Amino acid sequence: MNLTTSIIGIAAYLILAPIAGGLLAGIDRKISARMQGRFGPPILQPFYDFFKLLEKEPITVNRVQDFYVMCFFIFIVITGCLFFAGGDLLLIIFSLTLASIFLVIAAFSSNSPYAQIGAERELLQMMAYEPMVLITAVGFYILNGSFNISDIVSSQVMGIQYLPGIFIGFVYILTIKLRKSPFDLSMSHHGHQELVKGLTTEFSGKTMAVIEIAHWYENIFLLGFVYLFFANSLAWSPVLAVVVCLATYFLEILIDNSYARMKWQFAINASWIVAITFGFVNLLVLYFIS
Amino acid sequence: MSEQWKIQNFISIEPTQLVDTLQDYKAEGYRLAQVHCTKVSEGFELTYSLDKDHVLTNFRIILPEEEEIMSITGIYWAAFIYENEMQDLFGVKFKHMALNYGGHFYKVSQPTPWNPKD
Amino acid sequence: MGKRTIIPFGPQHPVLPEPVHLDLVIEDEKVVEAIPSIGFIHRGLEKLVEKKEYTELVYVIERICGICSFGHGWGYCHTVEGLMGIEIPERAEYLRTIWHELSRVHSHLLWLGLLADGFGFESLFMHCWRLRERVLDLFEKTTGGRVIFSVCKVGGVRKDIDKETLDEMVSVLRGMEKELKELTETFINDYSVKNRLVGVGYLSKEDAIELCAVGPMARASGIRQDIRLTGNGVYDKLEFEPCVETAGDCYARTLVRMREVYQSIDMIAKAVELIPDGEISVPVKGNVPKGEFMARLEQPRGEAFYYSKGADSKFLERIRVRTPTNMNIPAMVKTLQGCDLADVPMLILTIDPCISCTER
Amino acid sequence: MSYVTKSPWIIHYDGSSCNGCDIEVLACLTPMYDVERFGIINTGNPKHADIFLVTGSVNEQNITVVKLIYEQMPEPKVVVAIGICATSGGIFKECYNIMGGIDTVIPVDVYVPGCAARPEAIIDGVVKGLGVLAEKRAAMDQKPAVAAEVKEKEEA
Amino acid sequence: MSTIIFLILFPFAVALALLVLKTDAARDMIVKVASIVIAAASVYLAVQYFGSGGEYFDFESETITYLMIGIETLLGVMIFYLGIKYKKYVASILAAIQTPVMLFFELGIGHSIHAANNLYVDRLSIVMVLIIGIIGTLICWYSIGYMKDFHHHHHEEPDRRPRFFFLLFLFLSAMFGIVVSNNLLWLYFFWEITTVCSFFLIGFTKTPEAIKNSFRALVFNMLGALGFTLAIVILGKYYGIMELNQLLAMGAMGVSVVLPVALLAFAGITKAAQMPFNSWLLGAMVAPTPTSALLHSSTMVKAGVFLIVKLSPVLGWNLAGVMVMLVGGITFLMASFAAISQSNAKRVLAYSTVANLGLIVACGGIGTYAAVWAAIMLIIFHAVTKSLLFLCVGTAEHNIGSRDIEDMDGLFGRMPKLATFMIVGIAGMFLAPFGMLISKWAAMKAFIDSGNVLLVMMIIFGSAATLFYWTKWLGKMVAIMAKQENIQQNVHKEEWLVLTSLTVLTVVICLVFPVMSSFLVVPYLETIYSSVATLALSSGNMYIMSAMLALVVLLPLLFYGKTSKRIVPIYLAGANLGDDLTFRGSMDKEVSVSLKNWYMDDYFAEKRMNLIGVIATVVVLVTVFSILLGGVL
Amino acid sequence: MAAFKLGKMILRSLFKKPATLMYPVVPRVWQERTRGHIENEINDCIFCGICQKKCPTNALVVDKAKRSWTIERMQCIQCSCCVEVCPKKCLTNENTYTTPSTEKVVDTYVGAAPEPKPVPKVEPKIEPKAEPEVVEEKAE
Repeated sequence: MNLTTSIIGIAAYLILAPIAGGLLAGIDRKISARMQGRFGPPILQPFYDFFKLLEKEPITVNRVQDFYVMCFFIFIVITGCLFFAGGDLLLIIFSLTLASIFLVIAAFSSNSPYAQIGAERELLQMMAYEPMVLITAVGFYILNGSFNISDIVSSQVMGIQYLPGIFIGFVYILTIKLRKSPFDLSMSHHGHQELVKGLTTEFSGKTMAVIEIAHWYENIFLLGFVYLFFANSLAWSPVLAVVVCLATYFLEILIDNSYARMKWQFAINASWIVAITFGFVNLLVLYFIS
Repeated sequence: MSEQWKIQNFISIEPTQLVDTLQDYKAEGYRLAQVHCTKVSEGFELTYSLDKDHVLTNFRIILPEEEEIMSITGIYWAAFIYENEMQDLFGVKFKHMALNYGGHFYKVSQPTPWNPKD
Repeated sequence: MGKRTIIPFGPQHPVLPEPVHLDLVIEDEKVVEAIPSIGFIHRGLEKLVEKKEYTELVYVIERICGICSFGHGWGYCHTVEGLMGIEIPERAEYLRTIWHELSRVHSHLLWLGLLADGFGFESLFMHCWRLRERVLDLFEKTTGGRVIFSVCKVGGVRKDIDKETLDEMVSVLRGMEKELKELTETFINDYSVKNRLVGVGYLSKEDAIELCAVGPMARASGIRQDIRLTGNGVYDKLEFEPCVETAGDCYARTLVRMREVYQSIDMIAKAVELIPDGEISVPVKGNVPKGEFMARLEQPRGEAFYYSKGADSKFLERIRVRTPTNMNIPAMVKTLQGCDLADVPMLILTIDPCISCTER
Repeated sequence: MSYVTKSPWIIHYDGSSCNGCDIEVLACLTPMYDVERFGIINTGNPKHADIFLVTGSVNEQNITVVKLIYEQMPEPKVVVAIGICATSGGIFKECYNIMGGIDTVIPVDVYVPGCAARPEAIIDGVVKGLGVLAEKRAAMDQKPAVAAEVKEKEEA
Repeated sequence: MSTIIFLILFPFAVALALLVLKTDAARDMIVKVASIVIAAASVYLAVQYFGSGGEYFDFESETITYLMIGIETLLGVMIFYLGIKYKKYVASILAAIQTPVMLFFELGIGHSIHAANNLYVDRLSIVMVLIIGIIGTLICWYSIGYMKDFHHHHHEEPDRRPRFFFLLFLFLSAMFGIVVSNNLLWLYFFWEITTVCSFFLIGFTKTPEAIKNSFRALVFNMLGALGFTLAIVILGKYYGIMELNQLLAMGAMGVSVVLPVALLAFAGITKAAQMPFNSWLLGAMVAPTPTSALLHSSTMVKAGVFLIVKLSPVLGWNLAGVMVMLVGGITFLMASFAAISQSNAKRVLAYSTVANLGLIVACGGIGTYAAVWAAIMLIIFHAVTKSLLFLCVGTAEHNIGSRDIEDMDGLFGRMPKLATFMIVGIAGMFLAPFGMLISKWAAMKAFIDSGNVLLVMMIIFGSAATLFYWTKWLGKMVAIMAKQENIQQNVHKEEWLVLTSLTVLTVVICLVFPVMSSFLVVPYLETIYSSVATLALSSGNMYIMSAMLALVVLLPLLFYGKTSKRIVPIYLAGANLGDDLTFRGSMDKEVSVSLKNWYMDDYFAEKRMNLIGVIATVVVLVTVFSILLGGVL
Repeated sequence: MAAFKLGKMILRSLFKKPATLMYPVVPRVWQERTRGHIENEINDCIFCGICQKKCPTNALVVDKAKRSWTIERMQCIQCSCCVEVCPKKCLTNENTYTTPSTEKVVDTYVGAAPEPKPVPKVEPKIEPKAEPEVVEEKAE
């Protein structure tokens, strides 16, 4: 991928991701509501929420948390930009980690009980999903000989053919990243949970709006990962990949609605077991055949 | 079986007998059903109800207002709720409570509203 | 203290529909110590005996709690009727029993929903409450209220239910059963639900006896204890066997309550078959004589306790209501120790706490 | 039109009520009434909430709690008192531990009558609250100037 | 060559002087001057040999040989005696075996082998000299103030500062010796001195625990030294060589040198505190903090990994290499897990050190171009960042009275400057634009390329654990607590100076690492690897990283702590009492909010992790050595 | 593994019409017995005051002299106690509830002077602001 396409990718991501992410969130809420036998909110509800949050009175619990949240947002966007510019997969993962850590730190900085426990749980979740994300990158690298996304999407092979285990593993941990039940431990989009709002307990107004929009950016970028599994040099593969992304998202909604929230022990056990059984075994097989 | 609910038996005992009696009954398999207090002219009228096989046995104690009574939390720990409640609302004094909220069980606008002191 | 985190849990907390407070001392997420504090709802309504006549008092007693409202009204009327020596008509007894069992269905469905919400299973919560609305519609149709019925009065009931409505009631409940099966199937067999319930908050039979647990809490620990067995209302004609489980954990408590929903539906159907025609109330006049009377009732949450003391006047001298939650709080405190923070909502919920009952 | 009215997030606190109104508030969230249609989410966290639904009256112990929750909510905010207990103390008005309706502690914007208040009434009440919310939001735009003036005066 | 000799002898001379001097002023003066001189000399050495990339020197003298033999024998006797005195007979036995063997060999076969070049300098040596010369002296400088406080805190004990500084400088001297010795006997000699220095410094406080731990360190290091001895004997007897470069050359020519290499690597493993020997480093944390910083994180343990990195060309896919990479990998994984369950800051740092050394060892074991690049980078970044962290903890300990992370509540309010330094240090250990992560990234890529899936999994899972324990500490640092009193004015000037320079160094080194890479590390690698592989980080990525770092540094400067928002109390479930620190608890009591981190003892209990690691590594070591010895016998 | 136990119901619900009543758009149909608010056929009222005496919440004020019957809407618990005790049966419990309001609604019904017939129809006396609400409700 040359510079022009990179710049187009970045620009498209910067502009379209929040719109797509917000819409996705709206559709998510609508579908969830329907699954629960309810009518549900308007599709544009997430945007209303976002603008509402911007209108609220600015309050904060200390002078620094906004800064950390801002950093979270900036690095999430940078991560997404690197991704859509066709950058290095490992760099992207590290950048994502950095961003997530800023969010955790923002919660820690408030020194408030529920935010703190939320932060601990978020950390635990990061520990749970990080291996699988890295394994995904390794899988692509072994397959394509490059960490560069531009090389991966233009390669001859379709990732899913050789990485089915890794794909399953990734979708599994995607549940954590998208904050869906059974793994919505650290913060939930629903009100009723033992941690009040977990991580985001102390954020409100504009700060919360920044977090929301960062999540939209993040979600789109995460679906980009799913896209990678199906994209190759064939012309029709992007279409298939997008369809699969949407199907995956639907699956996540379905999972969200048909599971109880699990405890952290389960989260870490399950994620690591999946990482080892699906991820590791897939990697072994890859080494074996390549 | 059917008419058990109509049985109303109240047995009067002395405050000093309470702990021994309850201990004996507990050994026989009675559970504590409830404790309550009524303010009467002689002081407090305490009722301890025990249940076994769906039959209630009520022990009635008349406690002069200034006297202390032995807590039964040593026998039935669950009684701490009743005793703290009576302590807060009536001003009944208990000795050796296993879990004493020290008057902060219910925060009420006036002390011992059931037995106003003025 | 080292690695201990101390956090306030409540009074305002999203998993607590009603305010209680716990000082939770946790290590990682393990609860080491939990000291409860209540009193956020204490109103002191028993003291209203001095201000309300015994016939009006029933409206106060009904509002001790909005979920077990009917039972409270019944229990209170029971004691006054006992004091005054009133025999109420049989049809009234039947109607009371039917409403009471219907309350149980509504209360248990409500609880199942809240439990599902407690472990973050939103859709299950929604579907439980969706079904519950049908029961509420029945209440609205028969009593005119959704949660507070105001149908019980000293001497009988205030409203009759005609034959068609009774039949409709049974058919609605039977219709519900099918969808209910799917929900209970989820509670019983779903992996994630079981993961959150099985083995959590274990209360042994010995502990349950020691801590004087009542109602579903006791029955889930293997104690055959159900005040309906004493034959109040028309329960002796309905032939039932209390639902008893032996596991003593949250899962068992869920099972007990779920089975009771079906059982209550059966009991209502049977009562509808047996209900005789006749008056629904007897006139009550005059003062309440001197004396005292104790009555008990199996509320959805367990054994509730009513006591009235008459003083030969329109005003009673003392009433006393001891609600099931009161007796289950010690068990809750006990089970809280050593559980996970994520289990705390579960444990608070499995005693099906009704704080406004407890504190009156 | 302000977005506040399109996404009112609520927080519910149970004063010393009988549970009747509480479960009706909860029922509003469930399929039959589904207030999420109006963008309402039950947040459970005062810092995220726009509308404060209080059921039950104020007693000695929860008076500070109600005050705190109200104070922790960012502007613009609206208080809806649900049920007659929250409005005036209701049937418990004469109890020794009841201080009265919510308006004895914090300003109430909308009263929802009923014992227990029906879900429909609660929805009506919240919708009415939205109007107040919009007004308050509009007032906020003028406020900073006022606030600055006050500050100057204080300093002077 | 004279610079080298100077670097070895000058610290030694200073050490002797410090042993004699008893006054504070004189000591301070000498330490400061000596530090500057040593740092300057090491920089001079770097400049001197930078262009040529190093050379070998045949500095030879019978006297020195005999002197060394004499000192070694003395040390052996002393250890034997101390072992008897403190009833640690294992140490005595080891000394009793090792010293005679060495003596016999050196006077016998060893004497007949002529070592052409006893000393050398190459770019790896330069890197190490710079680390020792700069980080080492900074730590010595820091010790001035620290030891005053330490003495103040432990005033019931006699003032042993002369001895402390003596050991510190003696150690520096020995360390320089290690990195420039080509003659294995010389290397062995300096190796032994570091062991003994470490032994005395761990037992510095002379508490029963300190003595126990010092002997543990001694025994484990002597086990390694025994391996070293055997390697020397085997090399001398069967290969007839005594020089490191010859050993490597033989390996490159295809001569099987697996057994001696494995033995040398074993020595390196013990010194680098790899499992199963990691417990000595944990025990060493009883020593005063500068000791921990200097010996047990940035330099002495680096001698172990230095040896392994040095040997890496002959490691790789042979038994010795597999042993090294597995031991390193397992150690990395298990030590990272174990760190999660620790709340004592020094122990967390210790486990992190063990883990990072494990990573370096694993890289060395793989022995490919990219892996060694990562290993060297790790050594550099780790030395700087870890010493910063250790010193920060030391300062915190003296000012808040605890080294427990949980007691660092609100440190940001109490000691903002120190907390900031610590945040930089912690971030430097695992976050994206900082050096450690860059090296880890490279290491990971090297692992993948080498085709060792197991090792890849270890680094992946280990990194996840690393993330957890660092971030929770970081969280403690950034937490803003209400009403904290600033107490940082009590800190010594020297400490601030050192901490500031280390912090700056941490950041600067990350900014200039591409330069370091291309001018120092890559040329070194080109001398040992004929083929030049592509590096993990393309230049584009390096630029992105640098840009990210700039962003991370600039953003706080621009926006940190600036807000016009109304500041409100935190959420305490409606039970606030108004000061953010207490809430109305049960029974109407005032309860303080206490927020502690997670330790997950059920999962990552230190004991269990150690046990698993020790068993796994022992199995690896025993298997490899039985195969090797079986092949020989 | 027993997973997706609720899956069937969820998927079915997804494609079925939601259970939501769409309340403000679709008006609620009340049951006959629904207890909404108390209405007084003021012309039949004899202002005996029994309802006031029996009302558990003291929401009623009857003034015989002014021939007014006042109800504090936000104090009434719809228990129908007054309806039951009313000797003239002029009180009824209508099935629509009092609409929420920004103020506490008090409705006063004033009976016409006793003698001259025919008596005018319901004439809710104006309590500022609250009045239109009452009228609106009746219109429904």
